[in-house]
Amino acid sequence: MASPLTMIGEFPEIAVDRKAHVAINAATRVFAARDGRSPLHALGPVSFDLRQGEFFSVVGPSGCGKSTLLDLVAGLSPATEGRVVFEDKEVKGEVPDGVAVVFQEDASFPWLTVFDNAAFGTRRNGLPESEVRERVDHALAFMGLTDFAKSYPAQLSGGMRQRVCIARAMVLRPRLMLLDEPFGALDQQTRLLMGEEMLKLWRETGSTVMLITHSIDEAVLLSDRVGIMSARPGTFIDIVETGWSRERGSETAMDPHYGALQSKVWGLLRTESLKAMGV
Amino acid sequence: MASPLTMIGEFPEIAVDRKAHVAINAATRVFAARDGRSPLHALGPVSFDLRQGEFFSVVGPSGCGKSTLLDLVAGLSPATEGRVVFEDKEVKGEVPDGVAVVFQEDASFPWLTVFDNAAFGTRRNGLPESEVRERVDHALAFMGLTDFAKSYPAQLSGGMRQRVCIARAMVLRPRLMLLDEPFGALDQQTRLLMGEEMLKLWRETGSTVMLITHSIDEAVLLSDRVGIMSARPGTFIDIVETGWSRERGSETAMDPHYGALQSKVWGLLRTESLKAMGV
Amino acid sequence: MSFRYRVVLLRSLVIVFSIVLLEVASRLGWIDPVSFIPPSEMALSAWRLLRDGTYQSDMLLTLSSAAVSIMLATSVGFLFGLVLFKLPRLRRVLDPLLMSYYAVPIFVFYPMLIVLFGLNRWPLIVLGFLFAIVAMAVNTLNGLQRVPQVLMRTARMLHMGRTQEVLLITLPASLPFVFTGIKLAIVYSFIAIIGGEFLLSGAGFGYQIAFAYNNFDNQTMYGLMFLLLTFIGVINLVLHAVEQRLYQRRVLKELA
Amino acid sequence: MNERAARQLAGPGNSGRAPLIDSVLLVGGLLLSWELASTVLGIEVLPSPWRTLVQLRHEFTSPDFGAHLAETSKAFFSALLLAVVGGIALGLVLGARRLAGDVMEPVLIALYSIPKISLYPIILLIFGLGISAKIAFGVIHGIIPIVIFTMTAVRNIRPVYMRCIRVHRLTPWQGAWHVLIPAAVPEIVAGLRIGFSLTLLGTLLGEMFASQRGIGHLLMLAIDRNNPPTIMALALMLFLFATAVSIALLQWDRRLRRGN
Amino acid sequence: TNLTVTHWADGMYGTPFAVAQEKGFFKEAGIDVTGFITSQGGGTTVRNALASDIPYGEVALSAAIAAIKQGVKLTIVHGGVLSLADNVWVAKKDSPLNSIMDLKGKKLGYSSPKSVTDMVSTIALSNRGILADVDRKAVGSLSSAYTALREGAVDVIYMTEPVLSREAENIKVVFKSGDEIPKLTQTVGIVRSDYLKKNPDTIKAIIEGRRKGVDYLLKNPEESGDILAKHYKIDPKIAKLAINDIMAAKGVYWSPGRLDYEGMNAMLKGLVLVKAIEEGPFDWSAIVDESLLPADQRSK
Ligand SMILES: Nc1ncnc2c1ncn2[C@@H]1O[C@H](COP(=O)(O)OP(=O)(O)OP(=O)(O)O)[C@@H](O)[C@H]1O
Ligand SMILES: Nc1ncnc2c1ncn2[C@@H]1O[C@H](COP(=O)(O)OP(=O)(O)OP(=O)(O)O)[C@@H](O)[C@H]1O
Ligand SMILES: O=[N+]([O-])[O-]
Ligand SMILES: [Mg+2]
Ligand SMILES: [Mg+2]
Repeated sequence: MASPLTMIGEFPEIAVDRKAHVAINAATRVFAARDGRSPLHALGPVSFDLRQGEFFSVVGPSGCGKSTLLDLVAGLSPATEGRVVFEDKEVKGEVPDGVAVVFQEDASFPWLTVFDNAAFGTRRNGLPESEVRERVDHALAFMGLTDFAKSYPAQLSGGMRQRVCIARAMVLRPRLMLLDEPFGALDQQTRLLMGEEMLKLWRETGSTVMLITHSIDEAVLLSDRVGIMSARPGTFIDIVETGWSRERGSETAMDPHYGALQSKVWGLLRTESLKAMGV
Repeated sequence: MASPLTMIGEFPEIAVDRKAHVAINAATRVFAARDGRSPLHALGPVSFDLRQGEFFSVVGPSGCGKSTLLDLVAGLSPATEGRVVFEDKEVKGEVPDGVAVVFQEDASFPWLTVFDNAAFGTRRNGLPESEVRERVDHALAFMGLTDFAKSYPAQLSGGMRQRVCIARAMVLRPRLMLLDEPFGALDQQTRLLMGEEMLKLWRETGSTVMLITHSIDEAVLLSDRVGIMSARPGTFIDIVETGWSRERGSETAMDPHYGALQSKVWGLLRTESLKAMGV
Repeated sequence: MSFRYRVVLLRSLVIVFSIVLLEVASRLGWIDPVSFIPPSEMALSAWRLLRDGTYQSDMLLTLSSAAVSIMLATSVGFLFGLVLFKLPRLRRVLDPLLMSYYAVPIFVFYPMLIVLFGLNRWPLIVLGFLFAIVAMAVNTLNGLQRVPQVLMRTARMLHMGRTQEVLLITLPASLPFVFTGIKLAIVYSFIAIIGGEFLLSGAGFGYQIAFAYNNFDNQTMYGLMFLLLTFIGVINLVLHAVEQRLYQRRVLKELA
Repeated sequence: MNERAARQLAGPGNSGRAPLIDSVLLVGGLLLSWELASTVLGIEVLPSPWRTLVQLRHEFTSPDFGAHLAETSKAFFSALLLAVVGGIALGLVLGARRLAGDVMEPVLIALYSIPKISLYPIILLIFGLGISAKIAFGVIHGIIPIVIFTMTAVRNIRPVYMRCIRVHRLTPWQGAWHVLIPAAVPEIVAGLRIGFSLTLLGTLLGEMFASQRGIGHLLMLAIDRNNPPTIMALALMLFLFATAVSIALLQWDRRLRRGN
Repeated sequence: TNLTVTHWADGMYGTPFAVAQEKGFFKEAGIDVTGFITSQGGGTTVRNALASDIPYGEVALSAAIAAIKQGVKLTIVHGGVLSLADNVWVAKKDSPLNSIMDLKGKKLGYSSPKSVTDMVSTIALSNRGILADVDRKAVGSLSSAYTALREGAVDVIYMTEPVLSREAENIKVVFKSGDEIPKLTQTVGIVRSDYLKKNPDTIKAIIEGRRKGVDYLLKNPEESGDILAKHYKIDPKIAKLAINDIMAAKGVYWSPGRLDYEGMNAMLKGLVLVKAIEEGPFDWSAIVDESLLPADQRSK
């Protein structure tokens, strides 16, 4: 079902003005009771759209349900209530075609070379080998990994391994990229540089990107919009438009508007983080 | 030797205007050749002073020699050339009295309770038990750990364990605190909250603090001065004065000057980080 | 928490069920009654052996030999582990040997040990020692390798001396792994000593089992086996409990 | 918890490849101390390396050595096959079923710590006196470490790999073949290293007690006839064989870990 | 098929079997014997025998008695070795000991408690009235016993043929068990009872073949030595020496089949003496079947 939802949840001011690529409608996720523990309401209800081709970031305190949200959108776990629609089809039980996911943890396969890692997804799809080779070469070149095509992940640094995973996702030519803190393990400076790669990728492919991150800088610097989540059960407190042009980069950090945006996001997050920490 | 050095290295504009607590004079560190690898020039030459009672942060790309610098200052490893003077005595071969170090890695002792962890350093010093108890109780209260005095580190989160290590350092009543990325493992929001604790501690004790960090926010928000290091072998490219009042906190992040400072530091670091990444 | 209790409960059920199955199978004659006797009779026979004290001296002999060999193996094995830790080059070349070491039945060296140590308990004790020492060394090494470097740096920050550092930091930090070594040393010493008695010697627990087997004395044989299994089981339980305590503080988070 | 269980049985961590020169030095050192020990203790107590090699040659050329070796090989390789296949299968099941694994793990460790040789009479009573008893004895020595390592390997498969399987929409068979098995293999190989040695030990022990054929029987005869050269020659042969396999497995292990 | 013979390759009990196989006596009797199996320890050999294709064996009488006491269904079908001619007690070459009486205050090593060597030494020393004066120690198998002797841990140990002939140069015989205890049955032929019922002819053939072996052996000791050496893989000289030693001793060593109840009862008494079995009546007739023996070998 096409869903040009025009009103979203509690925030009428962030009404959708472009075609929705993914529509999340009053989705919640409750983990069933287990081992004598009571059921856990992890997320929602959340309603929002990912616009066609936008770069959307999600920030929020630890454990607020960000990864849970990503799982719902990816079809990796079902919504307890509500629904998720991707390209007019409801997402249910399996990952839809055209969606790629990069996880927070290093998901490169240590038994495959960088090349074979990147080719992994397409090889399974029965694409002709020449096409695979072409796509992989391009993705590796793009991620600055051409020289390492024959290396194994263990020979690379953490950041390079994440680039391998991004290349693997890229090779699938996804229309929607979901990234769960892909640079969580890196230091701030390296993260920002990796962020620039992401931007380049996004510009080049024109796909929709949803990035989950712990870093406010990263979110503000890279996104068209930043969604700020409350402590668990996570809902969006606000969704902030940055107004950057498509041609942004890490130099944008020197724009004075950057500092202001950062202060705003941090202000919104502060109370939630304190809540989440139980301080 | 008292060292009111008035000129520092390549940067005459950051001449010392207060009494130097630690004076580092043209210090370098070269790691000897080993296992067929050639010798590695990791640091320097570096010359700068830590002023009495200041909060000094060091930022720099990965592997540029920040930890090496801290080791020199702490007396944990010797300078290959040059010298380090702490309170008029040259630092050589051992950690001087009055210096406490908090490491990047979790250094809590898993076999001791939080209380015993905090008391560990003083117990070795032969302080009377009542004095130990008083100091530890105070440090734990200060770090918000009173309720966990009888817990073991395994029962705490990573952030809380780092607080235990800080409490252990605090109990020593050091005149110089050296902190090597104490919050490296935490997410950005939690880091900033922990940073506030550090500020409180610094204000209360009046000791000199040198903080090594990967996070530009943290450095800018917390410090009197931020030293920016080049790629390896690390030297200071610049030392930036923030001009914050002593009563700063994470609200400071909303000060517009904060964004500007951040942009400046990031600008200085950008090329160095790219170099270090080998991109 | 309830999960853990369920696991313990299920485990007990599995064990009890196996014993009951054996009992029923042998009572109903599914297993040849000349070769196998029901567990209840084994227990009864074990009890009689204990009460009559016939094999008391053999048991004491085995126990005392094991005790000596365990003490030797743990202390020397610890030192060996320490040496391996300090000399990474040695460690690298020895790596394949540390595994293949256990493929050769060391019992074959018994005759030479007799010549070396005389015809007494020492050859067996040395067998136990040789079988256990490598396990102890390997686990000591493993433990030492796991002591985080940062704890050593902390020691220096706190102006601790060499001895203080070893006693207050290295040892407690590596203890869970060193303990695993001690545990294996105990197990391996018993395996070698009882095995040696079984194959070669003229006295002790293992010898008496082999002797009973040779004399078609199933009652005694199964009684002795029952005693041995109970004994090893109890040792295991105690070691497991100690180990749990050692680990507990470090893994509470995983268990919670 | 499980990783610990596995590590208890494991050797030292993979500490990298030793340079050739070190290996040469080690072998030289071992030979030298052996030679010295043999001089000190007397050549009739501990034959020298040379004497041992000569004896080994002699053993190899004696007419029925081949038959004994074949018997042991048959028993050992059958046992190894059973221990490996059975151990991996059981380990996979226990690894995949968390509850079953938690229930059985301490039981397995307890079984591991029994002096199994004292139970050999039972094995004989069940399997009779043929080759099957030796095989069974080899299997019960070697299978437990393989089970424990495999179980640990499966449990330690990182959850993110499961998610990868779903993201790439692999069938269960594809998932197992392309992701789960390659992910678990290095740990399993570590288990094989110790499983191999213990299976050999078990088979030989089986032959030493109540058997008429095989290397174990020859060893027992040599013990009974107080024949140190034969003992040393056979022990050396076993040790060299086990070490060669151990080195090969270690190399395989390193290859699988890709310089990790 | 294989036959089970105790101490094949390291005891003299197997000589008739080696000769019979070599000379084709088994084939003549109608049974195809291809080899022999054995194992350490008497009980194990009995179990071996009972588990074989032909559940027959010449085994230690003591082990057969133990098995019967445990309810194992087996039948004794012929006598094996009837004397202790292969069993002697030796000291080091330079030892001052010359006779059993010299053992007073000395140390004697037997294999293990309740074993035949335990029993033989107990009976011999008791007969001489010096049991209390001799310090007896268990020293394990022959090799460790020999080591103990060389190391001086004991003064005298047991030794059996053919090792005795091999080591003749290095040791000195102090006394012979056969001189102290003239009649003691060491081995008998046994069969699993159910098998015996169904296949009496097979067993008859074995007994027949073995008997021919004994007869030939006694007539041709030289050639038999060569045959034994070939089967046991030992030096022919030693094998011949061993056979000659045994033939020189008093009494019958290899029985052509006849059972010697006197020697069997001596064994029974000895086992009670060393507490290997409980005291009590023992009915030979229930477990012995003489019907398979050649007529001239049956007891009257
Ligand atoms: N499979 C599950 N079963 C039960 N509870 C779960 C499960 N997965 C997650 N949770 C809980 O749901 C809550 C939200 O988890 P989630 O992983 O989505 O948080 P997050 O925002 O991604 O946190 P982080 O920033 O630390 O990655 C947490 O309290 C977590 O413990
Ligand atoms: N003991 C040592 N021997 C040889 N080289 C070393 C040693 N310690 C550090 N180095 C090297 O010296 C350089 C500087 O290391 P250092 O740890 O000081 O960097 P850093 O700035 O603290 O890095 P990070 O931000 O990753 O903590 C690195 O290239 C490192 O590999
Ligand atoms: O049980 N073992 O004899 O090794
Ligand atoms: Mg998450
Ligand atoms: Mg560092």
